[in-house]
Amino acid sequence: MDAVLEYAPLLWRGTVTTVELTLASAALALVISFVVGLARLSPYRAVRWLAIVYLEFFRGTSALVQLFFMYFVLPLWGIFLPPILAGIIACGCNLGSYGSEVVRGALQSVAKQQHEAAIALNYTTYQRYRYVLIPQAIPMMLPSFGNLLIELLKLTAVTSLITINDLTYMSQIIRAQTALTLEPFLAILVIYFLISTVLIGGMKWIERRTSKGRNTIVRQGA
Amino acid sequence: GAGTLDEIRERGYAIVAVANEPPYSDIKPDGFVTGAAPDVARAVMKKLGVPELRSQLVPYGSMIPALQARRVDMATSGLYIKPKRCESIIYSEPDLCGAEAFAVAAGNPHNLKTYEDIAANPELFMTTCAGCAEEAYALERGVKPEQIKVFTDPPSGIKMLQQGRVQVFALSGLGTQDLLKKTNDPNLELVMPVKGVPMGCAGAAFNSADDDFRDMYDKALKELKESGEFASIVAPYGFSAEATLAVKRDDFCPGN
Amino acid sequence: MFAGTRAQAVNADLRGQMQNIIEFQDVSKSFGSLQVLDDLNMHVVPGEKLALIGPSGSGKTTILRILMTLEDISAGEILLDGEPLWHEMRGGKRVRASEHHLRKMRDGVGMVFQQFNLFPHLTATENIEQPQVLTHRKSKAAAREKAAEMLSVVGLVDKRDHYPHQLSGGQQQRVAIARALAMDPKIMLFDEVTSALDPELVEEVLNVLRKLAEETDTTMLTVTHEMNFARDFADRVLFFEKGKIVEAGSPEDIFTNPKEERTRSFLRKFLTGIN
Amino acid sequence: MFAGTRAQAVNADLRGQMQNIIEFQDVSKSFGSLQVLDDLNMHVVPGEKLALIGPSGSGKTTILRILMTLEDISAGEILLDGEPLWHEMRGGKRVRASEHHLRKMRDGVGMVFQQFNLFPHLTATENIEQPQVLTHRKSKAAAREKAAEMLSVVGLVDKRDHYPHQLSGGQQQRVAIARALAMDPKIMLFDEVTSALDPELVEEVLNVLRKLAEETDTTMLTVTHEMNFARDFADRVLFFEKGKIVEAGSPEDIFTNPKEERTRSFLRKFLTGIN
Amino acid sequence: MEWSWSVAYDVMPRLAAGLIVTVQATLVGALVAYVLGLALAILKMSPYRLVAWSSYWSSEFVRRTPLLVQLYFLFYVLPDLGIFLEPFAAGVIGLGLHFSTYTSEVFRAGIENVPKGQWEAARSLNYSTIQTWRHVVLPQAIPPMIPPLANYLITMFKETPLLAAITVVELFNAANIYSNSHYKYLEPMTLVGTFFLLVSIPAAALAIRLENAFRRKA
Ligand SMILES: Nc1ncnc2c1ncn2[C@@H]1O[C@H](COP(=O)(O)OP(=O)(O)OP(=O)(O)O)[C@@H](O)[C@H]1O
Ligand SMILES: Nc1ncnc2c1ncn2[C@@H]1O[C@H](COP(=O)(O)OP(=O)(O)OP(=O)(O)O)[C@@H](O)[C@H]1O
Ligand SMILES: [Mg+2]
Ligand SMILES: [Mg+2]
Repeated sequence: MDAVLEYAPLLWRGTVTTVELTLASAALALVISFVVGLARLSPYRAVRWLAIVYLEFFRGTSALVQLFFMYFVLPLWGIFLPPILAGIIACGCNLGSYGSEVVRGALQSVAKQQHEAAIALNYTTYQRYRYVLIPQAIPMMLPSFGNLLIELLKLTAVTSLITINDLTYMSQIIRAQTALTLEPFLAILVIYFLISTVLIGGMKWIERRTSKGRNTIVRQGA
Repeated sequence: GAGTLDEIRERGYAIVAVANEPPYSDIKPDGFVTGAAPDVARAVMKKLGVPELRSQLVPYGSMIPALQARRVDMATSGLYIKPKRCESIIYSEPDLCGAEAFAVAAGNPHNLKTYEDIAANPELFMTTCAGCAEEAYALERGVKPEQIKVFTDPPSGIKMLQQGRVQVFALSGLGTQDLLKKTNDPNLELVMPVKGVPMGCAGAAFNSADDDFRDMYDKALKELKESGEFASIVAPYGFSAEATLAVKRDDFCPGN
Repeated sequence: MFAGTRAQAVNADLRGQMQNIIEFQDVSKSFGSLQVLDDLNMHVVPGEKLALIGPSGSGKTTILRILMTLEDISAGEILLDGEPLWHEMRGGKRVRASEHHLRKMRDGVGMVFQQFNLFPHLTATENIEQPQVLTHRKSKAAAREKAAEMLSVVGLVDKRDHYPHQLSGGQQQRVAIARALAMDPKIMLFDEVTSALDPELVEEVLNVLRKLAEETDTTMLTVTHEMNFARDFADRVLFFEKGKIVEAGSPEDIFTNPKEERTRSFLRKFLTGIN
Repeated sequence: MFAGTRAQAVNADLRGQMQNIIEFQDVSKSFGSLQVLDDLNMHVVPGEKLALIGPSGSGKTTILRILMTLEDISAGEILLDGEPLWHEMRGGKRVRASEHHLRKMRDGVGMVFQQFNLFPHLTATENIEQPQVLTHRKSKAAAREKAAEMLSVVGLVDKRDHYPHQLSGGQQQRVAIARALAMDPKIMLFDEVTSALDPELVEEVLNVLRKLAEETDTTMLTVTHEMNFARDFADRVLFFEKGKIVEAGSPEDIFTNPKEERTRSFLRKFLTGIN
Repeated sequence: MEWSWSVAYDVMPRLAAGLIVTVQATLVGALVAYVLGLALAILKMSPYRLVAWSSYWSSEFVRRTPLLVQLYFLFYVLPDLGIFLEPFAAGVIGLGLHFSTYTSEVFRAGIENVPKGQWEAARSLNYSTIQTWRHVVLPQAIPPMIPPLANYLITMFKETPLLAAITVVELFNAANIYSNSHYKYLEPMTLVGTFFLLVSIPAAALAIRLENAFRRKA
């Protein structure tokens, strides 16, 4: 264990990379979730289809394959992504496809009457989503987003295979330098567990914050 | 093209692909990369007016695509000069040479001295890294693809050997030696050199379009070798400077 | 002003002389194979208070939803202030209304739903304020002032910062009424606004509506099953069945002396239930 | 046989001379800090039909659930046929009943629930047949025969192959009764077996119970809010409040001439509601 | 970069062999995930607080840490503790163990959705615990679980490339080995992606139909 402790600075840098990768991909995934989730509800068939193609592509293939494709194949076409960016894009796009289903599901579960009330008040489609539907849907999305965030954290471990110096990769370096196996793996398992537990705590905190003062379960009539 | 070195000079640092394999490369706990190959490269680049190397860890199997995709300016750290590779990339003059080695169970129960010995016994399994020279040596000498289990990193390979999943671990001599020393397992034994394969010589590798850069590098490397500084860099890592000085790139890849 | 409007409205003779604010011309509406409105003709003058009554499924809600553009029509024409609601002229051709046209037409219409449909994530004040800001581009301050005014009309000043779930059903419905009124619609639609309420809460909402009917000159259409209320509220009562008007007339005529047998049998049930 | 049983049961004088089939001795039961049964003493003779009545929360359901071993007791002792239900002797010591002991004791008890609790994945016949096979190790053929017999007792022969969701609530409840009866329990417990039913279905179930009360000598405890039914069904009525028996007596006594003021006030509400 | 059919043709047999391993790993892994998941669900619902608590947290530990690292752990660490697993075995155990933490939630939800009255009815008919599970609870709990369990099967299928890290030559690894020695990436990786889509899209469509079928029944 001492040898591993000696390499604590590497582990620390890996932890930072992993967290950065997770958060950056999460931001990307969030944007994609909303864009694709809303596109699924578009009145235009073509837009809906594009969204479905996106969804099925990223949900239907392995994240690792996507990662390798972005890292090794895209450059052959002149699309050059630095590894960390390829990692962020692959993780973000992959999780974004799952997130878009969460967004769509939550939006669809907002009562139809809320749509109608907004139309009756002459809101534009944009206003309807921006001010009425999305604010009501967000509290419903949060628990699923929390789970997806953990999936994302775990997914970032895969980026070690395209040489991103994340936690998992650092553990491989430590193994090469020290020829230890149990200790580095145990150490990063614990670190991953701690990170995800902190992330879950953070999401729970946000859930509590957003549900404060308002009750999203609409009590309508008797 | 020709401008690569100028770009690097302007930038102030070069991005170098480094493998995770002591003693070719050696990563300090603070993340600083040394080891024989990066140290040579660092000295050469200093001569070329580039004060800093930034290293990126890349497995052997991924170094060539990384060069082709220009993810790195050059690759160092023990990428052997091989004709097949020379089709895709270009090399500097050799910078590190060493014999090949096997790691086997103590007492070498299957009496493995050459790749042919492995090929002769299809029951046996060997492990080496993906896309490594050793894999090519093995296949060229009749080892069946099913006999080769590719490891993700050398310590995993040693683990497989210790656990009996494979009977032989093949890698560069010094790499294997270093690993066995760290593992410190009395049940393992080093076979070095492996007969019937040439001494492996590595060079710094470049994108095929960067021949100007490569030529400048060669010139600086030559100066380094002649000044004796080269020997003083590689010797502490266990490499023999004479062995390296005795060979030329054209011995492996004529016209590369 | 108010007295004049009422008088005009009840006086059927005058009706031809002024512009109808709502005009249904041979309107039909089907859901799949189910015909809900059947060649309906109907006229409403500005300021008129109309009560729509009739058995369940007769198409009353559908009429309001069509006026609110929540459903389109299958055939016929509807004019609001003389302008077609569901069609427009483009390049000399009569085409189905675009969203742009509908938005323009919707501006003069407000609706209160059976299920209130307040926005649960906004307080009472915000519920009234937001639509003014978003659709009428009012300043936040002006919208807030109007919201306060409307809350006092419906008697809920003290609940202004409550969220819907913190309000009783009757209070929620009054906020919904205030929200619709704050948009200054020329036409207000009320669809069984009390039927989702517990019996003791019904009166507080109906009283607000009675007061509105007295005090404003907005045209109002209300679907209701509360006959006593319809009598107080309406200038004219329309009795529907199977998507057609069976009988229309002043509350006095309809409730005390209906001409049609069908009306009489329908009202018998209700009137005995109420008194 | 039947006449004798009834006669014994109503005749309070005889009670001391025969073995009680159920005996509650100072039974208390608490849920957390809430005391639901309070030092309860109660005796039931074999074949007796008992109706348990009382306000909501008085502990009636809890008594049945304890007898069915769905809840344990906090203090006191319950004897079934003289044998402790919730305790047993092991190595000369009195210990809390083991699952083994409970299984043995449960064998003589059957229960019908308010929510029927039929097994939804089994047909009516299978619902009745399976418990006989599983707990009484009967042959499938014998169990099926008994099932047919029971279905005819409750008048549902023609529904034998229907799944619960294909049956009305009243029919489901009758199957549940048949299922419990098929196990030949010595004691049957009925907990508001009609309160989940629509009013028109209530009578069909109560009639089945009336018939059973007449025709079998099984001991029956029924919790009910149907006072007319309690009067027809019971040999003895127990009126509970707050986990205690306030008054006990023949239906005649309780329903026509209750001694306690509390009983009178409770029954006033019901009796006016029924007639 | 030009697509080369000869490369595609060359790599195809290896990919086909890899696909077989992928499918085998998925199916065996799923079996492990289902069996282990059910056991875990029952443990998590245990009346014994310590059992419930420790099974919950160990399952959370597995769920919150990456499968890749768990695979390394199973493959390289366990032998030191005397547990020696073949790559394929380590792979399917890793997959199964990891996904059992998900399937256990499906099982738990399915079991908790069986109304309490059903347990009580079984007790009132004097069923033993095993009979209650076997004849009352599971027959009702299992059908609604099938669609989510089928979805996890698809997810596991997509996770199999991780087994490459422990030397299982499944579809992805087959392509990767080829790429590393031939320096061709376009064709093998594109083909692997295509293979995945070819299997997972129809499978997903099937799962949706399954879901609808069960929803209609309910
Ligand atoms: N979206 C729809 N799709 C299909 N049928 C519909 C739809 N909306 C309404 N209907 C049908 O149209 C008929 C008229 O409905 P409408 O709601 O207008 O009746 P109503 O007079 O308001 O009745 P109620 O007094 O019950 O509210 C009913 O038979 C109804 O089932
Ligand atoms: N599992 C439980 N946990 C906590 N409290 C309980 C539980 N079961 C019953 N109680 C409480 O015990 C009291 C008695 O309940 P019980 O169901 O026996 O009343 P009851 O006489 O059957 O009433 P009702 O006529 O409403 O069915 C009630 O206050 C009830 O809330
Ligand atoms: Mg209606
Ligand atoms: Mg009860």
